[in-house]
Amino acid sequence: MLRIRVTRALRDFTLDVDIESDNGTVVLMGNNGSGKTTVLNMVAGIARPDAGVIKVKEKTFFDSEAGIDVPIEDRNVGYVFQNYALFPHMSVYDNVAFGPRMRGAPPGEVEERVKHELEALGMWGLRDAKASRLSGGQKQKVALARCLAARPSLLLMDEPLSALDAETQAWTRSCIKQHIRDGHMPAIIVTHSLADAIELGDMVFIMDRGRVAASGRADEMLKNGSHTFINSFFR
Amino acid sequence: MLRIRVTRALRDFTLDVDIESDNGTVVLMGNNGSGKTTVLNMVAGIARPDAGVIKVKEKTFFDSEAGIDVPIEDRNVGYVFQNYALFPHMSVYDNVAFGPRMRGAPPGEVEERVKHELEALGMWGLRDAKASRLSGGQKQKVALARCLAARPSLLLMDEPLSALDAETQAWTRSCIKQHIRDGHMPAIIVTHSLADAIELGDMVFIMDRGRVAASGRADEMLKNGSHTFINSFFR
Amino acid sequence: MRRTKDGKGIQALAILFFLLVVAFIVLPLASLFIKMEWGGLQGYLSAPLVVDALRLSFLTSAVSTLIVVITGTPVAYVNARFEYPAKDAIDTMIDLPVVIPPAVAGLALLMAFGRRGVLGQHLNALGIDLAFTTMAVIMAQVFVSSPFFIRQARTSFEDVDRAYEHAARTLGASPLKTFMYVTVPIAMNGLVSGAILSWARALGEFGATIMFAGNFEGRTQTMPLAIYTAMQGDIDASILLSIILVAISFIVIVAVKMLTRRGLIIAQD
Amino acid sequence: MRRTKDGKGIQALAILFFLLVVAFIVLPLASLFIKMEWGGLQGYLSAPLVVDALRLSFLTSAVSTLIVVITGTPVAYVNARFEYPAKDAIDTMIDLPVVIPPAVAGLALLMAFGRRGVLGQHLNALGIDLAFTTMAVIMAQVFVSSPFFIRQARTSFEDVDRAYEHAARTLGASPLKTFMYVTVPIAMNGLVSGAILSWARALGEFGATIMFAGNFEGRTQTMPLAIYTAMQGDIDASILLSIILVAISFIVIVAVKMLTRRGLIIAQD
Amino acid sequence: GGPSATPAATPKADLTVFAAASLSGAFNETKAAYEASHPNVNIIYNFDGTQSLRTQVEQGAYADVFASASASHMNALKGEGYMNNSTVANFANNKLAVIVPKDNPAKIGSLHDLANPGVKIVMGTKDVPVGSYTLQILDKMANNSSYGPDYRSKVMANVISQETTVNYVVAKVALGEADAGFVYVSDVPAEYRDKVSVVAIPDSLNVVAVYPIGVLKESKHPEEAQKFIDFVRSDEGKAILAKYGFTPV
Ligand SMILES: Nc1ncnc2c1ncn2[C@@H]1O[C@H](COP(=O)(O)OP(=O)(O)OP(=O)(O)O)[C@@H](O)[C@H]1O
Ligand SMILES: Nc1ncnc2c1ncn2[C@@H]1O[C@H](COP(=O)(O)OP(=O)(O)OP(=O)(O)O)[C@@H](O)[C@H]1O
Ligand code: MOO
Ligand SMILES: [Mg+2]
Ligand SMILES: [Mg+2]
Repeated sequence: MLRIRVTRALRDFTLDVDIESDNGTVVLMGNNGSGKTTVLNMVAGIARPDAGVIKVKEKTFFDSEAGIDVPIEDRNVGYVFQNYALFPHMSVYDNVAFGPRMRGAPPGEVEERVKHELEALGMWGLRDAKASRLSGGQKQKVALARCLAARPSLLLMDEPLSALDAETQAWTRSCIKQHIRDGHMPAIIVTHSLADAIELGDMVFIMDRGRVAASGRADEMLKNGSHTFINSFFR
Repeated sequence: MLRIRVTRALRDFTLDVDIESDNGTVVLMGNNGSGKTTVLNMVAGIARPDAGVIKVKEKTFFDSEAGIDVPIEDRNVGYVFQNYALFPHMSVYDNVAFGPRMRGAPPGEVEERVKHELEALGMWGLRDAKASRLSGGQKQKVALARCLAARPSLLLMDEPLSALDAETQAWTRSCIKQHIRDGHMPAIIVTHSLADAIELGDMVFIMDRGRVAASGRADEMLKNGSHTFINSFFR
Repeated sequence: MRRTKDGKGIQALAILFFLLVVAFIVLPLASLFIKMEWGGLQGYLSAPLVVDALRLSFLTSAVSTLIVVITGTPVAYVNARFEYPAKDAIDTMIDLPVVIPPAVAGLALLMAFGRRGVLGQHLNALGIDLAFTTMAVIMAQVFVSSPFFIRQARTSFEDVDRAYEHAARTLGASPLKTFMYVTVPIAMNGLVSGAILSWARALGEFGATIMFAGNFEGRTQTMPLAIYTAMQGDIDASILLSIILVAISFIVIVAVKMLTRRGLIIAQD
Repeated sequence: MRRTKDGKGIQALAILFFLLVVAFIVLPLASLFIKMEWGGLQGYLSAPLVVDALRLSFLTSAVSTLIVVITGTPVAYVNARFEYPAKDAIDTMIDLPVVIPPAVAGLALLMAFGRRGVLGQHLNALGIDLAFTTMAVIMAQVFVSSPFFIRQARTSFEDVDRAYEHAARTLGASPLKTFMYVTVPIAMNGLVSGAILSWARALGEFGATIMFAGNFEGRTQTMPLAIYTAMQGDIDASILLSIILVAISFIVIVAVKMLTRRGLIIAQD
Repeated sequence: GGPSATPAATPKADLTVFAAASLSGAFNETKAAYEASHPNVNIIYNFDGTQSLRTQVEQGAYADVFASASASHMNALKGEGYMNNSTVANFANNKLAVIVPKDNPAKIGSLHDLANPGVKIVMGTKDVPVGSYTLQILDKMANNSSYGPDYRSKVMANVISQETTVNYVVAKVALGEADAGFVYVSDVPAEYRDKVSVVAIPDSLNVVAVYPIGVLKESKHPEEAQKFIDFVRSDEGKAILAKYGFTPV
């Protein structure tokens, strides 16, 4: 269902990962700077591997040997960026409507989808606010809504709940879970939160300096003591 | 030691808070968009209250009636911004050295302080990297180091650990605690993390739509059940 | 600006410089008005020569600005975003028309597009004559004014964070749509500003026009040429024409700025 | 640029426009070279007239660019960051020198600073004569070229996120130091680009200079004046002088761009 | 197409006349008069400095008539084969005068005063026709006993600017920024009489600036072109030229 085998020379080390997962949601964890965001960027098509293969479901996004490199917009991924990357010149509404509009949804459906996503996250009241004039957590919610409203066939989320208050975090986590289940969407979620990993993850991969240091089924991996990285949550 | 009584009309509601604390570290919690960042901005001098008083230790930063409004740079606050605001054109080193240099520290001391803070956070090896070319968590560490290297007399931290991996979080939390204790610095820390609040907070204030909804000593506040906001952590 | 110890001196200096620059620019403009003999104004404003020249000036400068913006935008974007061999050299070529004295620019255009020109002789064989037509006025204006737009647009595009473009692409926008709906709006501030300067330069263009397009009333005699021709007989007339040109330009530019601010420019925060 | 369905057409169009613009600018420049008779080059390069004019041109344009940058930067910053009454009007005044045909700009300068001028008569009473001096050359250049720098600088300052300035202030930087170490470096890309354009415009300046400073060898005869003077007698000579001017400017601009890129401009990401 | 035998049937012929800038006042009046009596002709002027017009012709500009402010540029065009040489004739003479601002700050009462130290003089460059005539006049004066051999160098030492067009000489004197300037008599029309005073240069020291006119070889309307030239040289045309300070011939 998901196969990422890529290498790329970074400034401080070489990224060389092999991620394979047959079912559900992949959670990427690991130290700061270990390469998690870079992996997501490669899957999205924003960063280009030096070599390797990226396959999602039956679709090959990238294959250096076959010379395949599907353009970003044809990969149909939904990406919640670590720094949100909300369009600063647009309102909250237009940010969330951007994806449906670009993918040619009829106006009625655009509005419906935007409303649905913004209401779910309690942001419908702020739909006319400029995206640059929001609090940190509000921005993150808009980024999530924007991603989900585009109805992607693969979800990429880079610490999507890090700026949310506890209540919203819990609620949003269950929203995401439901989206993934309803849409039968594969998803890759980067997080530093054990709660996210436990709630959302089917497979967990732990990265360290550009390599996968450990991996396994979420429930097994996340038992105390299975890996030093996981241990750090319990110290 | 710390007195913040300010009002200011925001886009969606009026901020009207009264925060008083005699000892140690104040933790600000609350829903997204409730006004936490705005309060920090007012204390730093970046946002201006419509009316009110801000006093830290014996110093009056702002007093609308007395017409006092101390310029930002004379308040000597250290501020970890929610979005870091690292100088994008400078190296990690120069970012961290900026404060000491501006405050006129001799070159030897500048280097010493920069090295000390960066080493504590494991970022000395990346000192020559451009600040814009770091991972999210690395940026947050640099923002922390930059704040601490300036030796401020008041610490303002806006979700300072949100992008850090679990291990770094724990370690950095203890670093901050030590800085506060050693420097007898008052501090205001905004966080969505119960762990931060428990570890760092002496007083906790919970904000809701621009008002203080609850407050009290940290150990008392943070017992399960004392406030609906706190309850949300345990659901 | 809040006041600090060194802040005060610096603030004073900044204000001083500000006033100096404004005074230095406003004083000569004002002198035109002060020293003018206003007698003929009424007559000039309705004289066919002046009306023709004004119409031609605003028409040609509008068209040339449109051409500069449409064709210059891709150039600016390519130079902002892509690397290719000799990019510095090509980027600098684009600036060179600014350095050439306008009459020489007009001569260069004649040598390129005139009837005996490097390219013009072939066009002529096809029955196309460019020199000494209204088209030539526009070409001269495009030649001298394009660097001002392209240079500013390039900087503005460079300053647009690619993260926004990447986000747009993941949301299904093609490169073109990304450019139109994300890159251009974010760079709009600079694009408008470059377009205004480029338009102003086209409007004030004289030397290249008179050489390449000639000084034909109604066809190539723009306001600057009319001003020059009037100078032959009557300095006052030419100053009066200049004042008309400056006054109308002033109104147009202020209007563009106000409209832009309302609709387009993103708020800083 | 990666390829997509509509991407291909658009890419082709962008490349076409790019080539068109480059060709349109390069062809006239190249025609000067093609049609030139190269015989006299050696002689001209060492002729005292040419050497004097080159020296004067580079000296005055360097000084005027320095003045424009130093005094224009505060103006650009004030207009980028502060609101005050009639800001649009004043901001537009600053643009107006671009619209005025240069010879009229020279007249306006004479009317302001000449010995009969609005201000000049008082200076004259103090024994200060500005017109027809090298100082007048510089003033004419500052007048016509300052809008190009100020406008670009303003946009670049506007685009600097205030969060960086606030961060610098919390770290103890005064407003001035914040400006110097944070705002200016982040805006550097645009500032350099504006300075280059402004310098180029000063270097190519003719009409205002000859009107306000006169045409006097060694004192006010810059390259463009030498080129126009030569043009009256010997077109070939004036073309040759133009080529010399263009070639040297080309080298200077490319060099500035390369140096800037190495040291100053922030990398996009 | 060429001229037709039945003028009434021909459409209006556009006659393109390239004329020296100094002729713009006079020729605009000529046009009005000519078109009134020749309804089948539409005159289109291109006024610029003679040198620019010559360059334009050399670079392929189309014109029917060329009216030059100097014999040398006309001769060059003849030599290069652009003119129908047999049609070229002088139609006007011009001469030079010295103008001073109305309030005459340097107190110039006669040509002698131009040599006083500190007088600010403007003139054309040696290559612009008005400048070369000025130099010829100064040479004559230097050879004249009442001015003396060092007159020329004293005047030249007073020159503050050498203009590339005579317009700029007039402008600077009219504004009072220069004390005196050498210009054509035709440059001082009625409009300027309240700004400048004229110090005449006696004919014995003056020069004759000749204005030749002619039809271009490639003219599509050679007959109309010739008729226009004839009109310029007719009594009516001469009267107009005289009004603007030229000496018609
Ligand atoms: N723009 C850039 N240019 C060069 N190097 C970069 C850039 N961004 C990140 N890096 C480096 O690449 C490596 C991987 O970064 P990446 O952003 O993928 O880490 P991450 O695992 O997402 O970390 P975090 O948890 O802090 O977000 C790090 O060493 C980082 O310093
Ligand atoms: N630049 C801005 N312009 C206008 N309104 C703003 C701006 N930034 C934030 N706001 C609004 O002000 C209110 C308070 O925002 P603030 O950033 O202080 O919230 P916060 O408590 O820090 O939230 P978070 O936990 O999401 O960071 C919110 O309603 C927000 O939408
Ligand atoms: O050709 Mo002229 O009439 O000397 O300017
Ligand atoms: Mg990351
Ligand atoms: Mg906040």
